[in-house]
Amino acid sequence: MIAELDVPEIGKTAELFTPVARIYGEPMEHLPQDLYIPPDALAIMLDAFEGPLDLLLYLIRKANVDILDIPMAPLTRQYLDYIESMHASNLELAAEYLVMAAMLIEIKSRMLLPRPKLGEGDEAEDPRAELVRRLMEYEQIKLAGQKLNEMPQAEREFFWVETLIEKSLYVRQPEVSVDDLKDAWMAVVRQAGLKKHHKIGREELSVREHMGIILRALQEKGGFVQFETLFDPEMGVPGLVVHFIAMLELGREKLIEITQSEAFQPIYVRVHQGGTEPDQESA
Amino acid sequence: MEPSLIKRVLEAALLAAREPMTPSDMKKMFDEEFSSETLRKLLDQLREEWAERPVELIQLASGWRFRTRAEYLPYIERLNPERPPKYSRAVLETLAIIAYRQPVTRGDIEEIRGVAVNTNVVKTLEERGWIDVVGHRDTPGRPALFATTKQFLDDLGLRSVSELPPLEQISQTLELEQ
Amino acid sequence: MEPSLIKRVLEAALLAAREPMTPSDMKKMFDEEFSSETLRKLLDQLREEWAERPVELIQLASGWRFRTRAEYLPYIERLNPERPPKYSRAVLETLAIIAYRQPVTRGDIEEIRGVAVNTNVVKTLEERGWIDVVGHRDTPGRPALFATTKQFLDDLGLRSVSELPPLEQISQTLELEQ
Repeated sequence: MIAELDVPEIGKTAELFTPVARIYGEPMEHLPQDLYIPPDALAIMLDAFEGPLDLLLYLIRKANVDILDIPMAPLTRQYLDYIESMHASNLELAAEYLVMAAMLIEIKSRMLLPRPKLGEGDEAEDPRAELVRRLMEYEQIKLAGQKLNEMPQAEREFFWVETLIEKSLYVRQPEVSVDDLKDAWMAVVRQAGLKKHHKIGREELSVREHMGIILRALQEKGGFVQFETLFDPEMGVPGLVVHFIAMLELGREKLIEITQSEAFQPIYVRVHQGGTEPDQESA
Repeated sequence: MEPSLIKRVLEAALLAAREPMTPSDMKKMFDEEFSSETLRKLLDQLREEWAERPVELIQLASGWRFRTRAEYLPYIERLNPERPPKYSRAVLETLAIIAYRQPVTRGDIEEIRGVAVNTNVVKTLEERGWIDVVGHRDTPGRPALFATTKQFLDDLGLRSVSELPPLEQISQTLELEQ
Repeated sequence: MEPSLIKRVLEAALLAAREPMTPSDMKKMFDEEFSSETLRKLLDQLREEWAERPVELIQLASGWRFRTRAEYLPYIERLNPERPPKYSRAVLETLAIIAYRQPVTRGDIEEIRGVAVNTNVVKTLEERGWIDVVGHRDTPGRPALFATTKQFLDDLGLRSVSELPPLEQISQTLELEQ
């Protein structure tokens, strides 16, 4: 430890004891002036301190003494001066300050007594140890609180990005599954008792799809085309056959007309009675 | 102050804004004065810079704000899914009839369902792009013939209508039920 | 789905997010499954892409979120003079004790600070959503145990309590304050 401590008599002012401490090896002759705070500043001071530990820490730090080797006498004296003047100024003093005063006096008096030897090797516990531990822990937390305050904080030092979501821009469409469709169809069939549909097979369904494809193609091409143009070799043989059956079915249902002026002449397909425009609205 | 820095400040503020920002809000952030034209030019540049990004800078009645582009909303929607809307029975049955019996007229649908077809039902399906008019039947009134579209197949994950559950299977199920 | 599209979707969602997004939120937006590593890689790429821009993607206790960079504060703060209050030393010290020593009881806090804990101090922190009761100590009176919340870490831009600044080594003698 670097500080040498001289415990002065109680009641002497700070100037009377020398050296107070050694700072970095240099003896310290006087406690700094600012250890003394004028009474009129007390109200402000009391607000400024977060409690007795804070006040003690202030006194110790201002005096620049080793926290592990606190000069108990001057510290206690200073502390008592403080709360005495606070009391005198009729300031409401938290009970903690008085408890601390009692503790300081107790430590100081214990230090005046010879320390009892414990077992061999064991060093006698310094009466100040507990106070020092608490002071150090408090100081750590005090500094941590300051650091927390300095950290960038959301909506204070930085801001969250939040772009606009306009829900109306996205209308969610109902989803329909193949099973929904099957169920709906079964319901229709059940209600209508349309037994005749039971015989309609898989191929028939392809035919019906191709009927739609032909009508759509016919419509896109102006309602009147050459037979061949409705067939796409890419459909493959089964596709072409279904397509052809669909064509015949459309003829049978009188949805299209298939015409040929004479043998070996081009075959034409047109929308039935193709006078009118096929895409005219009808609802 | 560099125009590029002004632009970055505007960008940061607009990205973090909870409400549309007015030009006078924006000017408040800077010591120096600059004209509304200058500000406007910077905002236009900013909008350009964001043209290829998933959010866009837009001008609303009450000011400027970054907005998530509509094409990303379907993904974001999944984070807080609302109950998916459902089609009514009338819509589903009409769709089923068009799918299984195409091409059909409105009259065909009414005959099979035994009730009149509401115009809205057909319109719903047309607007969804699932059915369209592929021709007209040569009967009085030349009624429109409806069929399902390629969009319908895509949306249901089908390659062709023939991939719908075959009707035999349906009728068997029906017979078993009876 | 193209990784570049996944990245754009993530970007759009993160820019629009009202709170930090967890990896499982992010995965919810896509049909396909992908590993946490893939996701992490995409997020790292995104962070890279934004490295030179005025907002940054950061990882917080409860997920990922974009925030404005600190250097834009002087401009943006002029928009809204009303911002979270500066806390008193009593609040800050209480917060520090809870943050560094959690979980702690009110008695622990009083022990360290050497003064009674004002109810308002705890209430202030609770209302801010920065601390909450995580249990009770099994001692007479079963005092409540306080700990910091994810919200606290999020608001400070941290992933975990271990990212808090380390407690200072207390010097035995303080350097002379000039």
